[in-house]
Amino acid sequence: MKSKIIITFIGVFLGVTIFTLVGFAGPSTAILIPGTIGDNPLFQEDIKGAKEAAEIAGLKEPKVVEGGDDYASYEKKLISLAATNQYDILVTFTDSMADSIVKVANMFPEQKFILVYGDIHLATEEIPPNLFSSKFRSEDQGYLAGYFAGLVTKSNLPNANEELKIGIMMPDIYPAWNDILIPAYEHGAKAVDPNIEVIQSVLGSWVDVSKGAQAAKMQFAQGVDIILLLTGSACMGAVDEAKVEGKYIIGFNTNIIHLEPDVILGCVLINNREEVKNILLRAYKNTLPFGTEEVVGAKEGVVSFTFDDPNYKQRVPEEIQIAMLECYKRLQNGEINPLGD
Amino acid sequence: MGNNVKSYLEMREITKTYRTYDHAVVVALKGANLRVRKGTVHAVLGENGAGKTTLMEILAGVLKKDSGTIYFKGQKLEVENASQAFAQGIGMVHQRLSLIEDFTVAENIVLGIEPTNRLGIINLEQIEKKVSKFFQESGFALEASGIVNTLSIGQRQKVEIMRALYRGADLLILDEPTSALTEQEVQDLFRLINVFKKQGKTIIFITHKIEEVLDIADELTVLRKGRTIGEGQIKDFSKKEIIQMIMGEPISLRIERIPLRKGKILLSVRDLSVSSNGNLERVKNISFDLKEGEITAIAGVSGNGQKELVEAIFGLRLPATGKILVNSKDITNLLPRGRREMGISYIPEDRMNLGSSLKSSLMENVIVDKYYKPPFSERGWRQIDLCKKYAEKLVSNYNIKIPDVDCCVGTLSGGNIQRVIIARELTTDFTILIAQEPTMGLDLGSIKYVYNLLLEMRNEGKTILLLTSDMDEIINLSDRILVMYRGEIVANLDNNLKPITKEEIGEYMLGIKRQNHIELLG
Amino acid sequence: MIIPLIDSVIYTMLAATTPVVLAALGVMFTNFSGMFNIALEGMMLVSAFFSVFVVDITSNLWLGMIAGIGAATILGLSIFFICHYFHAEIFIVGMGANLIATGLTTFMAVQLKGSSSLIFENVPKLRRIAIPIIENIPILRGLSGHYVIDYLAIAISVICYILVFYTPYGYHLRTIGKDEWVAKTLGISITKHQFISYLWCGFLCGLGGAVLSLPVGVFLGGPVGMANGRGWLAIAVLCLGQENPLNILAAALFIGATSALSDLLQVTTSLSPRLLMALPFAAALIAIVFYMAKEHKTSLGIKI
Amino acid sequence: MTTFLSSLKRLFIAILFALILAVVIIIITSSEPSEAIKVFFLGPFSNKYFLGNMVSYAIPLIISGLGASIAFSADMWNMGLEGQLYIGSLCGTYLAYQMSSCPKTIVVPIVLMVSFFIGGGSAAISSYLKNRWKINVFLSSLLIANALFPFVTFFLEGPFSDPKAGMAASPYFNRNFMFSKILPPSELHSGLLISLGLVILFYFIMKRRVLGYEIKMTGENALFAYYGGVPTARIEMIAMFLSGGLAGLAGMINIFGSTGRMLGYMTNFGWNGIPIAIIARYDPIIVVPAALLFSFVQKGAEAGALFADITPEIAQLIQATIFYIITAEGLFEAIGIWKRKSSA
Repeated sequence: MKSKIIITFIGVFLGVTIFTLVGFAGPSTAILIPGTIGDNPLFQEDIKGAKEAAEIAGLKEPKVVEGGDDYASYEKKLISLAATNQYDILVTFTDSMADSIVKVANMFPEQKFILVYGDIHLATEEIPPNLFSSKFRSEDQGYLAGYFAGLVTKSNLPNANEELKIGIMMPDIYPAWNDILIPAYEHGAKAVDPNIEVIQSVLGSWVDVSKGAQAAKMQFAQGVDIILLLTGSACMGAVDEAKVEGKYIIGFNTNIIHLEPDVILGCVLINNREEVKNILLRAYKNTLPFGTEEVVGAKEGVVSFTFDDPNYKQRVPEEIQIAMLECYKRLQNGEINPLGD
Repeated sequence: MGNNVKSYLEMREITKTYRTYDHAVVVALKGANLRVRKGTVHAVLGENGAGKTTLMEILAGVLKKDSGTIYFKGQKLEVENASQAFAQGIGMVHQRLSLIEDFTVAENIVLGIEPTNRLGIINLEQIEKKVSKFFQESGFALEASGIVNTLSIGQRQKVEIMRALYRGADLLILDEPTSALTEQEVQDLFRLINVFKKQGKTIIFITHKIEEVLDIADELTVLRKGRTIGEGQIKDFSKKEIIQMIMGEPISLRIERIPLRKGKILLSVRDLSVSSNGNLERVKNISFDLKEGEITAIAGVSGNGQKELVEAIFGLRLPATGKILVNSKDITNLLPRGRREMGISYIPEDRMNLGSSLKSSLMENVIVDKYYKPPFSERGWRQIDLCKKYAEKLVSNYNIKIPDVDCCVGTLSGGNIQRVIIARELTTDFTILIAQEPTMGLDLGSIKYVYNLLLEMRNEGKTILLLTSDMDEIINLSDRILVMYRGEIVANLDNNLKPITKEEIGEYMLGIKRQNHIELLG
Repeated sequence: MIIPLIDSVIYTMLAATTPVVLAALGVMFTNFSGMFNIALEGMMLVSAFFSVFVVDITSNLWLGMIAGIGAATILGLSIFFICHYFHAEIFIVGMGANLIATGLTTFMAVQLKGSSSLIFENVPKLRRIAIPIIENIPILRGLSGHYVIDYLAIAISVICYILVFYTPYGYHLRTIGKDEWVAKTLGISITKHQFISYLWCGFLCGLGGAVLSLPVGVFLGGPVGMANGRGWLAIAVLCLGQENPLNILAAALFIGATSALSDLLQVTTSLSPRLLMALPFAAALIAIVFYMAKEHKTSLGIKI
Repeated sequence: MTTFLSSLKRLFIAILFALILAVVIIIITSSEPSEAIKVFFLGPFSNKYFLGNMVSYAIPLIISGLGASIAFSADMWNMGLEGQLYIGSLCGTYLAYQMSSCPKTIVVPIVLMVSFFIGGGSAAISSYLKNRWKINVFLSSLLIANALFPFVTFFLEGPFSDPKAGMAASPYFNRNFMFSKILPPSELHSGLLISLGLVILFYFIMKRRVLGYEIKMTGENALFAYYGGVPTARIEMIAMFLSGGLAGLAGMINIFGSTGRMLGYMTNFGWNGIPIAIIARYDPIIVVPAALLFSFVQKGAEAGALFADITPEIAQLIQATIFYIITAEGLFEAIGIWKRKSSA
């Protein structure tokens, strides 16, 4: 009897202690950025999201490791992070990490891994049980941007010209952009008018701003009146050029309208901050289904557009705003296949 | 301070040390003194390396002295650079002419003190006018707008003298002005010097040729190994005494040369033409043969194609047309290695850049022509110990002063570097030797040694092609003299039939005389 | 359709020329003085960093430009002093300076803002200046609407030409370039001219760096850097232009034209954009081969 | 021998400077300097994994450092090592991919040979241009390399890309071809033996073989060497070829050793070979510690980024500063660390 009480007591004590210890120490998180934070506002948002999640859960601030420019080192860094056993959850991003994270997840079955906006199926058919992957439907982004560009180039906006040409500019060539984003952009534009032509420029540098300006100049001379700028600070040169030439820009991933409200008409957004926050919070609550993949896009509200931006509301003609909302709804309802049929 | 100085110029206890490549210290001047009276022609004499040029370059502000004092016109003279020396009235004409070849005469004359308009812009026409006027006033005929590289050496030298005068030189320093000139040009120069003297200018004249001193100078100072050995009026000294002062000990340069029976042809040059970088034809259609047991000298004012000719023979320069044959085999397209294997050996004039590698050790320097042959290497493996022994043998045979054979050649003095080159070039199986200024920078004992060595080689049946600016060397050593003028051979003189005089060679060198085709065949 | 294209090709060509010609003129001065500076890339980079950084602090473009020039000059002078006082080989020091410029700017950017890329939002930016009349003439229009530094670059080329060929300074500089011995015997101080040439190089590369960052108000670090090979192209330009500033300008315009062409072909043809990126470098190499084959000019005054 | 010792001293000074500089920068930038310093210095040695990775990172650096040394010894400023590494690796990887069904013992040597020859060939172009038209090797190798980068990347993005990679990268070749690991779980692979073998080989070539003498003489005074009978044009060609070849090998050995495919972005192994060669004063043996030093700084900074608050940029800054300081030879003389031998 006595012993039972003692055992129960000890059991409760241990349980409470363990619970408090776990609760106190909590799961710790490390984030590996495959690249440099500065080049990519997306990563900055990701980190903010992760920090918010930790704050809400009352945990230590996540450790952020910048991968730098040596692509070959990311995998080793991920292994190092896993090998330390200091972190419960390792988060990393993009398609380029898919292969590595699967490999490392298999190496360290006790460690939990999360891949955000990367297509895990590039690496494996069978997702390791300690890995959760969240993929963004970048085709939704591309389609929205393309539809908007199409509407603008056909509109009566003061700087929209007669020619049915829209542009897209990227700092470098990426398979994910080439295979998904650009075709979706084209589809979006062609949904407005099948005669719209898409012109693309690649800068070949993430940092050469003047190159961005010069490439934009060439596009405008070709008759392009609106350019979608993919990530990369080098593209900032194009904003400046568009301002001088009196043309339009569509921002990508983050809302940059405030930089040049006259020029940047709209931005296709990715609410990755919320998404990262949600994923991590679920992970902290042990509700994240590890071993599976989630695909999020317009439907989940992760991909959206700057519908609420005051500058957008003020400067973009109402009929375009309405058409965009309509398009967004149809995307959410799955009525549109952004990549065509 | 300067009150007790009576001379126009007085240099006291000047010392100067150089740091050569690899930071070795070379003492050039160890307390040299010089006193010059106004309105005289003062000769500064000494062997090569005695410190004459260093002393004068210190005076002209080109070099900085380590210690010592200079009084000039009764004032203590401190010059930081050459333009300050010019401002004080000291102008120097260097042995190596300091003219920019692409610039015009006028541009060269005003270089450093270019007159400008208020905006700081140079008006070239105005300068040319000004320079022309100055030339006319000085009684000097030269086109101010001519480009310097079209001028002869003598003319270039005059341009430099004019520059010194244009900049207001009262004291004119001439550093070995006669070394590249012909007899006739030398006489011309001496006339000019006399004119300056009459104008009240003071001239310091550096030379190692005693005859010239006796001809023109009033006073002399003799330097030896960085010290002033003697000074005084020319008339107080006999020629023999002067030589003794210069050399330290009397050595006769007379050498016995017995004419040999001519052997077979070893090297023949056929219709050779060589162009230099600027597409200028430096050597025009030259043909000659070199025979066994013969020393052939090529005489000529420098810049008349001798350099290009030997470079073409040795393969450092590609000929435009023509052939070079060794033992009737065509070597025109061979690399220097191939030519060395055919028995050609070459002592070049430029011993610092071409004749040796200053960064490399002595051992590496002396095996450069044979490193790939056994026993210096076996099946591609270098035999380093053997190479070292070989180098040590050369060091002792040729009396090269070096701590050990792994030392950099750059740490050696000029004379020692020349010994390294001679040692390498003569310790090999050659039949043809091209010797360019072989005794430049050597002391008298070594010169004699080299002369004997060359004659010994000749007597062994080798052929030697000698290029030197020392006319005495040519006349003493050579069996045959070829004179080059503007890229052509204008004379083929046999020194064994009757002794040739300097004046005779000089006439050919200046292009005053020219042999006909039959004479040229010899 | 064609005319706006020509306009923008001309415009882009001029814009791409500016940093290259400025750097090439800078290295021309150092080449004359016998201390060939290869750290152009590094000098442009530090200027790009410090100019935009100071503009962010002071909100004054001119101060920013001066800061950029100052930073480039300090780097240049450090090269000069290391070579002059410590007998280092200029070439190796130049490579070191390039590395340190990349390292330092990236490191400082990260320390200051936590990111290797500095994007300043509310900084004044260099404005474009339209030339009246010309801005309305087709084809010539490309000459208008550049930044003040672009116009300065053309003016500086002409000034350098006058400086090199019609002033005592230029004569002295060319004398040193052709024969240091002559300069020495005439009392032309070589060290002084080397020092001045490094000031020039700092000034010109500083301007060249400022034109990369000031118009957009960003500095982007990283291993390649904003200069993105322009410093190396400048050396190629010097090789083509030799010692004449106007020839250098012409050569830089040629390189600028290939860069503009590469951008143009990207948007008008289906050629691989990646391969087109090789165009300026390949064109520079081919031009040098043709030039050297034709002229048989001796190569640059560097002993390499 | 004396030059060897002075090169060693020079390296020692470099290490000293690196350490002092690292401490200073960390103290300035870190919020927990003592922890950061500990991680920076001891991190790379803390366990087998990090130690192995540090040595593994040094392998391509050793080889490209050797490549730079051999070209610089002949006074050929090969600035295109990165490009040669690139093109050599691309061709090697392609071949390894195509030969996936062949046995490893055949594939590895053939692939390494091909990388060597392609890398060497692209370097030899520069020496040809120099001999033919006196075009600066420094300039031409740099321009060729810069033109090669996009060319190679083009293949990795298009014709020879792995669509699953999510970036410019070649497909993996047969995993069996990979070098065996020496110190699992670290990256360290048997390519280390190859690199050390190459060091010894090139030590003998440079110090004992006729070719080494020829390269050295060509570098110290090419005109003199030519006059003396060294076929300098051929030697320059050979030196450039070996240099580019080693760069190609460096890339390919790294691929065989750690990545298993070619990644389309700069690794900087070629570029870093240049300062390594200069710090080592072109001495093949000293290239090894110099490369280890570079690798240590790199990995120390990475460890610092993982376990403390050091930013990875610190590595680049320290490496650059070491190199910058080492360039000022006279500095050491001024502070009397090493004396030059002088003899009158």
